[in-house]
Amino acid sequence: MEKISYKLDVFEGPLDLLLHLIEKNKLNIYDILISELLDQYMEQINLMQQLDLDIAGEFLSMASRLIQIKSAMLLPKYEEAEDMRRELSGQLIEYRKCKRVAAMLSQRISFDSFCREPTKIKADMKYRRIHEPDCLIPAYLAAAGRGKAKIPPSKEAFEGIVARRIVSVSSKIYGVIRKLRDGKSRSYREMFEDAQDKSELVATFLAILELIKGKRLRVDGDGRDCELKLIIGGDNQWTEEN
Amino acid sequence: MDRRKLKSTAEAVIFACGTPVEAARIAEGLGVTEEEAADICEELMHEYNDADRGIRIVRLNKSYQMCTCEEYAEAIRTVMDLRRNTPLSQAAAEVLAVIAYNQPVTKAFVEQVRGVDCSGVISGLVSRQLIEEKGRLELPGKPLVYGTTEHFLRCFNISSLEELPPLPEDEEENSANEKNGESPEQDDLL
Amino acid sequence: MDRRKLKSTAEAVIFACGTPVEAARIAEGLGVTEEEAADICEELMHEYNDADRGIRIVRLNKSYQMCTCEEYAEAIRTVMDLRRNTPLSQAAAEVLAVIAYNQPVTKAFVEQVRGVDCSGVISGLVSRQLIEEKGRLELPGKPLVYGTTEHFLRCFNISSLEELPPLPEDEEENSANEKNGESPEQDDLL
Repeated sequence: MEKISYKLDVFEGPLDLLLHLIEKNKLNIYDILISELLDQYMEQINLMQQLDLDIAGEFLSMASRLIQIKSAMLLPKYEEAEDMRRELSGQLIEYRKCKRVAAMLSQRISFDSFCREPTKIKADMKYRRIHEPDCLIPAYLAAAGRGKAKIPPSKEAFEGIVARRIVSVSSKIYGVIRKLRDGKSRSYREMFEDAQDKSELVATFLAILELIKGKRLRVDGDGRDCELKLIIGGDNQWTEEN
Repeated sequence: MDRRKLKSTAEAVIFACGTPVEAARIAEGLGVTEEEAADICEELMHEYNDADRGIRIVRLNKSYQMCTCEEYAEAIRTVMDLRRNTPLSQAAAEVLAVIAYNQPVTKAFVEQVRGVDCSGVISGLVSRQLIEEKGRLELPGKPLVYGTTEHFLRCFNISSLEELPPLPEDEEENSANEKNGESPEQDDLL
Repeated sequence: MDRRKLKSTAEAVIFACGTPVEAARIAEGLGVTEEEAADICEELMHEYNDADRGIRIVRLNKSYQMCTCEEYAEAIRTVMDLRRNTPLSQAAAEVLAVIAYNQPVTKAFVEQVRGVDCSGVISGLVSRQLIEEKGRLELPGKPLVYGTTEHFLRCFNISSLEELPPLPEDEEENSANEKNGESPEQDDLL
């Protein structure tokens, strides 16, 4: 048993194992008998399993590939299986070549020649080039230009973005309803009178549209001079929510 | 500067650099053209290698490097208290073979040939300075490609990749390939 | 081992070690007594030093080391350290220009103008002898101030700072600075 486990350890991967089986069984690498190879292969895999060896995923995926080829060969449309078989054969030939080259490299490569660390010589960093003084100007302007872009913007620059109030549409819906609660008509413009900024104006306008859409609000007249009136008897969803 | 002086300067430069140094850079130090520098280095190299010395000069691509002759490795290891370099593992030799003959190649290519994951072996070869990253492919995911180093050339005792021995010719294989009409794609792989 | 072989081994060992190596340790590698090793090293040393070569062997106490001859130091610097010959990078040119026109200035000022960290570039310019420290400001933290060197004048073909070409009067820029309220802070930095 010991001997076998040692042998299994030595395989570099499924291709290596297949090559070993092909050589051991004197199979023709150019015309592989898939079912025979599959049997042999599975035998080895089972052995590995019995020995509780950690079988790499690659070995299992090769097993399923062999099975796939074998079953494809049973189909009436045989060409596909033939292609798969040829592909495997090509890969094995390629890998065999790789092993031969590897053996040659191992034999020829030598780590017996030593070199040395670079000598530590104090660097002479003195600048040796001569320039026209004028070339300093574009460099200066480039530096200044870059700085302008990258210096953090002033606090004021952020205010437009960060300090803006966010006014929710729903809060304005509530506001509009409150103004019209008594059931009387009020002018459209009146709804916007206490708005402090653009954002509040927009929210108010959207709130009016929402109320019209929800059939809670009636618009009489046209243009800016129209009047708004709450439709009594509608459900109270807006007021409750807010 | 006379020839003798130039040669001594080149000798000093090659010695001091330690790592392989290009003829073009030596030329700058010598104040001569690259061709002249290469010529001087070649002469120096032959002088070194003809004498039965402990040090030799090797040419690696267009670079020159000074290193010890292999026969003194034992003495050097004893003095420097170095352990024997572990020889290449089977896996490392295979990966190196694929990379040497197909460079520049991606990890995926190497794994395709060997049928197994090669990440660990590749990083081992990189740290042994036998292979190095040679840029990225203009493909989705921009995969890294690997090639052999000048250190590899030196360990292999060749001056350039052209001197790699031809791939083992496989008679059997050729005839079979012709039959199968496979040979073009296959030969591209190795 | 014959004498020639022993000498070559000693040569390889001394070369590979790089640092000074004791005769006693060389003896271990050669498999000879310390006296014999020292004798071999002495002979090798004289062979090296008599010939007009780029490398020599020196003895330090009982150790031997291989090193280059002084006279080739310039050539070696040129080859090993090409940086000094490379032109200024854009970043270096910008920092140099800012310092030249505003000296003496602090690093903080340069960084304010360029909007990026300049530590590396400034120390590069110092080692290239284009700028130097010109004292410290009487401010919290006592920041260093930098100015250009005499070597800077030579590199830019002028004999004094007065000959620096005037910067184009840039109305736009000045007004822009005022608008952004930047100039006061900048002046404070100086």
